[in-house]
Amino acid sequence: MMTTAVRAGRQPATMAQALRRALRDAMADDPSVHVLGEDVGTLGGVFRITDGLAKEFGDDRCTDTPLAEAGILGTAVGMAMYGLRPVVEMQFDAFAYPAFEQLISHVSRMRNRTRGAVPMPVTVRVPYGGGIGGVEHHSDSSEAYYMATPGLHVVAPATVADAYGLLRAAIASDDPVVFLEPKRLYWSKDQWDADRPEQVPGIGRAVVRRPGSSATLVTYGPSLPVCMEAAEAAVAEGWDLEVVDLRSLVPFDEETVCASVRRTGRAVVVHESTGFGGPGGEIAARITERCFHYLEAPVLRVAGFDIPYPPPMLERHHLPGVDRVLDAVARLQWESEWTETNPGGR
Amino acid sequence: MMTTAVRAGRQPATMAQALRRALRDAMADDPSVHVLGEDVGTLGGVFRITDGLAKEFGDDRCTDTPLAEAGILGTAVGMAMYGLRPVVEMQFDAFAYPAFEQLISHVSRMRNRTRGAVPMPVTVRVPYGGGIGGVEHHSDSSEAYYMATPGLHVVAPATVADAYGLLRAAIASDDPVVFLEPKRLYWSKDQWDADRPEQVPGIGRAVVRRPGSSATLVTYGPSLPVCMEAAEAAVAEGWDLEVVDLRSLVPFDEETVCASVRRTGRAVVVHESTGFGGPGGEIAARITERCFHYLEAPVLRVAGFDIPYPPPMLERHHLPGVDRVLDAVARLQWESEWTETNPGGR
Amino acid sequence: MTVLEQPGSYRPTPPPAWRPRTDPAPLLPDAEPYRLLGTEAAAGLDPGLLRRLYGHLVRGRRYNGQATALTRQGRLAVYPASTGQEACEVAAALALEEQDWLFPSYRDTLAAVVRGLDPVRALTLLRGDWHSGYDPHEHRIAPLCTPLATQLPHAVGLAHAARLKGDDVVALAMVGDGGTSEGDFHEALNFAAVWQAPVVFLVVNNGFAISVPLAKQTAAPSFAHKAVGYGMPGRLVDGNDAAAVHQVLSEAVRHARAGGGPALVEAVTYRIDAHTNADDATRYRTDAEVETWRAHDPIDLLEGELTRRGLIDDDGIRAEREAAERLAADLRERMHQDPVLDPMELFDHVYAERTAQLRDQAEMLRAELAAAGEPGAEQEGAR
Amino acid sequence: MTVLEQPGSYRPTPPPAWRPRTDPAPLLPDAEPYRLLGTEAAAGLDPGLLRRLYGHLVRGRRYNGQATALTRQGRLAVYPASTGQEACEVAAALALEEQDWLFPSYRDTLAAVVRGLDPVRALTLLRGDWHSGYDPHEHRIAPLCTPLATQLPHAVGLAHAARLKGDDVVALAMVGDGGTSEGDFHEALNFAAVWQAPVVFLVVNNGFAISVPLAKQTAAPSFAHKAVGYGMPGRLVDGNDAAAVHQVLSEAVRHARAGGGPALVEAVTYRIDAHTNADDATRYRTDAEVETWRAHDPIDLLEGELTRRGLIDDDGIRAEREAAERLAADLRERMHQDPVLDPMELFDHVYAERTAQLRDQAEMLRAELAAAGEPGAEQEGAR
Ligand SMILES: Cc1ncc(C[n+]2csc(CCOP(=O)(O)OP(=O)(O)O)c2C)c(N)n1
Ligand SMILES: Cc1ncc(C[n+]2csc(CCOP(=O)(O)OP(=O)(O)O)c2C)c(N)n1
Ligand SMILES: [Mg+2]
Ligand SMILES: [Mg+2]
Repeated sequence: MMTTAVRAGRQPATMAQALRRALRDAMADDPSVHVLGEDVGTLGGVFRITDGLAKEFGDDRCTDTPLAEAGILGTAVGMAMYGLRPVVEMQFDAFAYPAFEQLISHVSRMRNRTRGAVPMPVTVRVPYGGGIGGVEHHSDSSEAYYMATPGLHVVAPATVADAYGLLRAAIASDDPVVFLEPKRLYWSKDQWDADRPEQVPGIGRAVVRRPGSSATLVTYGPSLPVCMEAAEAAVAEGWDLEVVDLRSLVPFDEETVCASVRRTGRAVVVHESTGFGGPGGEIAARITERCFHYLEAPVLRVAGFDIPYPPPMLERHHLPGVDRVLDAVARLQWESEWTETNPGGR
Repeated sequence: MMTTAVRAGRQPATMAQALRRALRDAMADDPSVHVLGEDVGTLGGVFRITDGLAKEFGDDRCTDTPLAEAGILGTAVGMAMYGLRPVVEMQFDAFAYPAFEQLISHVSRMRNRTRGAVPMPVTVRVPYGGGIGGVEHHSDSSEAYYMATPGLHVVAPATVADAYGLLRAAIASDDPVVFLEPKRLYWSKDQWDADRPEQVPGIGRAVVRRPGSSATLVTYGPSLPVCMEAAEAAVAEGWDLEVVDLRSLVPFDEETVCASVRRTGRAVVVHESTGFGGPGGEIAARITERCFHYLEAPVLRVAGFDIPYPPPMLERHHLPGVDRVLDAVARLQWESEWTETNPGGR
Repeated sequence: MTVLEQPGSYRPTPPPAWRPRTDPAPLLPDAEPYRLLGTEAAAGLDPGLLRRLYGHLVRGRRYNGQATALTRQGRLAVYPASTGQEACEVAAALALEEQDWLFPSYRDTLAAVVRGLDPVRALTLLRGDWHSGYDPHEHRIAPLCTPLATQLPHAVGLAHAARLKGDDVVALAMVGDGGTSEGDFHEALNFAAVWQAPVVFLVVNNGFAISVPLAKQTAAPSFAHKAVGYGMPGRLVDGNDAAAVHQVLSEAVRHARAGGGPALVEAVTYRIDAHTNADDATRYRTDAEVETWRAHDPIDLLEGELTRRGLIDDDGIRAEREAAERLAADLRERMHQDPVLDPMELFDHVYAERTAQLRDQAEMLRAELAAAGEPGAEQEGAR
Repeated sequence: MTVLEQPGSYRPTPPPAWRPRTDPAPLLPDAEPYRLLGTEAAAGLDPGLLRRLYGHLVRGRRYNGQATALTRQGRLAVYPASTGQEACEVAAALALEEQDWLFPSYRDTLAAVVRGLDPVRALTLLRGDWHSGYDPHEHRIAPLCTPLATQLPHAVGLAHAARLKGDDVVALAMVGDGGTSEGDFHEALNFAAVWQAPVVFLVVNNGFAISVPLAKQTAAPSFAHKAVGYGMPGRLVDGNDAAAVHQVLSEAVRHARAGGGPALVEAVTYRIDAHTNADDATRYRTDAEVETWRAHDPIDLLEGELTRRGLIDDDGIRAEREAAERLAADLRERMHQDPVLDPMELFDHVYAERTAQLRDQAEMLRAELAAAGEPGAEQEGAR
């Protein structure tokens, strides 16, 4: 069982291991936590995140369901009504779509509908994003749909420690959480002590991953490593970039983001999801509303193209990479250009 | 039959009448146009938009389907594959959610998947928005979901003439169009000649509904009348507001919007959908990216609250009204405040 | 296409994974809807039960009438009456024990009221006051559900959860003939059967989904015939025969409670009123059809049985009608009081805690209300 | 819960709208899967057909093996083999006429190939080259469908459209045992039955949905028993008996073509390989189980029949195997050629015309490609 592969003390651990450990610990701590989904039992999930849970806690706590996403989420609603804390696995991002009606019309609204009498402590785990060479429907980024649905929390960890801490927080939350797991970070490693997981300050708090002064990169999930790499590469260009990891899209931590942008005066929002109508619009608009007079340049966005996710052989052209981030930073109207492009000034 | 109630010459006509006429004319002109949905036949739809079509064209052209939205849209996909032009009616905005998988995974992607070999000339008519005293699930505004889905066109008429022209254009389009019909404008009237409908310049062109110089209100669908009223009221405050009606969210007419904002230097985006993650984020971010150095103030948004649509008795508090629009305009940092709120200048 | 059973010399082994998983025969419904009233079997029925059913039917009919009247007076945004279908509503509520759960559709306010919910609170949604006017846990009644068939998986999940906890709880979920066409109906029944969850699905087949008649909704011999396809028993019952519906549902509930798994019951009835007050039923059906069903009215059927067996007399009937009038008067009166709504509550239940964004928005609304001198503004400070 | 038929003195009129809509009996499948090979009925089968089926089975098996091998060589992103299920794949393709349509799931490349699609193009999706590698209209094969069961309503819509146009077209749609649990399965069957659309639904029941066995997927006696709940015939067939599957499907196709409406066929088979090359089947099933199914191999069954009846000899068998090797060699060779992809095409098929935004994005990518000296940049000017 891979869970036990994480030994004592700080060791290299993958995000997948941390997620598995979070599920295990949550189930051990609270008998009302139930895992359900397609292939989560015997197989341990196609990404093996639920590996060993059925063995340790039994089929009733970690259940292979029939193959029907609306049914999975819909029954989870009923289980939550009866006081359980269902953790639902959607096998891939795009296969959550059949469950949208249950998600929008019930999971996100049941608390509001019943004036708080029926909360929905449901966690919906969604392996999301691309970069894994997956064929069609296996690489979607659908966070924009979730963000646009009041009543849902939307979380996307980017580090091993956050994967553990945020998943524990999501399961403990009395509100429904869409928990986006960046597929291509599943096997990324960090030094991590499984027995003393770092404290993560709950859902809704962004974090500055790299302090900097020239401009702020605002990002989350699978794009964090890209931004960190870009920030390192930018040093050679003379830019000292700050990187903010949102960690949760809802609640959105305006304070941390705006504090950073007010300091740097420039910002680029980076994500993998399509640009048009994607999460970056909200983020950029919000930063602009709050920080307008601190901005030296418009908040730019680096995102996936406005196209259906491409086939594996072309995905590298679609995914925002270090170069595109640096190109955007270069377009942030640094001193020399400023006067050129805006001759009349303001 | 209400269709014939629209007599020759310019007469007061409702948006509902214009929509019905558009369907009728499209069906008469092109035998491959088929209407399908719940109660669209004998009853003529719960809003009577399809009234008379089954009688005139037969049950096979205007079909009462079983009650299953994914089934309706999914069979429409198959019909389109065989060369028909299905026009699907979703009974209310929220009842389109069961069809999301078909919409996202197939309707929006079939052309791309097949390298253009299988286009999807499907029109999905969605009575949308609130303000009609509807109980839960009858007043949603879900355009953000559609906007975030590449491959779909997203259209929302705000006038009687546009309702006709844009619906004709939607049905004629070889691409799928989500056609958002503002429920509370169904019975709004305009002078309109059913036999000589004004030409509407296809999908993807915004229009300036009211020229002005002080600031631009960017809006669409049910919020257009609100903005027009606000613009009139603003005259008393000494503001001469320009009102841009987007008409389609996808394709987005950047040119018209940005030309206006560059002229006025200030903008407020107004819509009924929730603010956070809603359409306004994209619009505001895009305007800012393109017009930053022309902006005297951040682009502001006036939107529904970030809550599930409220019960009828409270909806007036939720819906963006004239006062909120004017309040936002007032916050656009007019001369006097400018120096106050931004003492250091830039 | 018949199976030819003629073993040859090297007849292949049968596919090893193949075994008929369940015997289909007992899962299939009878060809005709089950009836009790007017049959000799009715003689064995508990008179007390029949009287209770009757009282509820009479009050239920009056309730439907009064609620419809309230829509005309603008006191209700909309009302989907169950007039003519009261036997299903009443029997569904009475078939359950105290600890069980009812999952009603938007048409089933009456079932909720019969189960004990205050009639005024049951109408909260339809009044436009708040989305649901009651705490579902109080009477174990899920919120009246508008998106069709979506309540069915909830019932399955709840019943399954209760079973896992070892609790003695059965869930009964109601859905219309139209609702059976939705994918959620299918998924719910399948989950219930695979999990052997203690759920009873009641299809209230009233012949129409708004304007769409049965023949455009299904080509099946009956909805009850769907059950075999999930591996659960399907039963067909005359939905206007309150005694029969009650008996069939009670048996299904008992069966589920005993660990026998889910069942599907189709009750054949008719919607006497329009879909809602906003609907014009003359567009899609004839008065003559309505009349044939009036001749098979659930109240008349039961009243006939009671009268014939001397279980009720004119006084008894009058007493029930008077009770119904009192209920209606009370409803009328209480519904004429304007509900007091606090607009600031709009921000209170979106999440357990308001987000920063919702706090800002609440502050804006509070300021607007204060400026307009409207209520809501003053309470807000205390939050 | 039996229907008691004891008319009393005032027996209520039956609910007028109630009439058993269809006779359920002929819609129900037999208890055992239908078989032909090894039975005396097989003697009546056309030798030519049996030889054709056999050739396809042998080539199909080799095709599955070769494609799986290509995944190991990094030439295919993933391959869901139909090894062991070839009888279903082959029979589905051969049961259709030229003008008919096939709606395959992601596992059914073989059916598409048997229907005439170039094997390399059939693998385009799985190779990661483009989402679909063929024009569906060319061979009337819908794109291989990944989201489970979503292709079923497409088949219904297409068949319905063709019927409305008066065209002689039947659609055959394939779905797995797991896929039957999805709401789209239910909605598609219901639409097909209500519209009497000429569609044949083939459930390829291979015992598993990835790791999930049948018992966790359904409690039904069989999937074929679902048919009665929609009002269409349900048939159960041994999915490893190519002759039986072909006969049952052909009859269903004929029936649909003649205006008899849709049918549901369940073929009982087994997935010999793992779910895909990426799957580890030892985690959820035993080798012993696989072995029992190997003993019921579709190729062996048909080869036995052919041999026994003297319709093939060792030379004939060798010839088929050689043809299969040639196919494999050709596939191997052509798949080792790198496909030429134009990244600029990413913007070409999102809409009939690029939007302004897509033009900007294309321009950006073109500039990037030009800067990197990558192909794609130069063509763009011409667009
Ligand atoms: C998912 C969904 N689609 C559409 C509707 C709109 N709608 C409300 S009631 C109704 C008809 C329901 O018919 P049926 O299930 O037979 O119930 P009945 O009204 O007869 O009680 C429809 C189409 C809805 N509420 N939910
Ligand atoms: C809607 C949807 N949910 C989940 C998946 C992921 N998935 C791919 S194949 C598969 C199992 C399918 O089993 P079955 O239908 O029996 O077909 P088989 O693989 O056995 O041919 C799953 C869960 C999917 N493709 N689509
Ligand atoms: Mg009904
Ligand atoms: Mg399978």
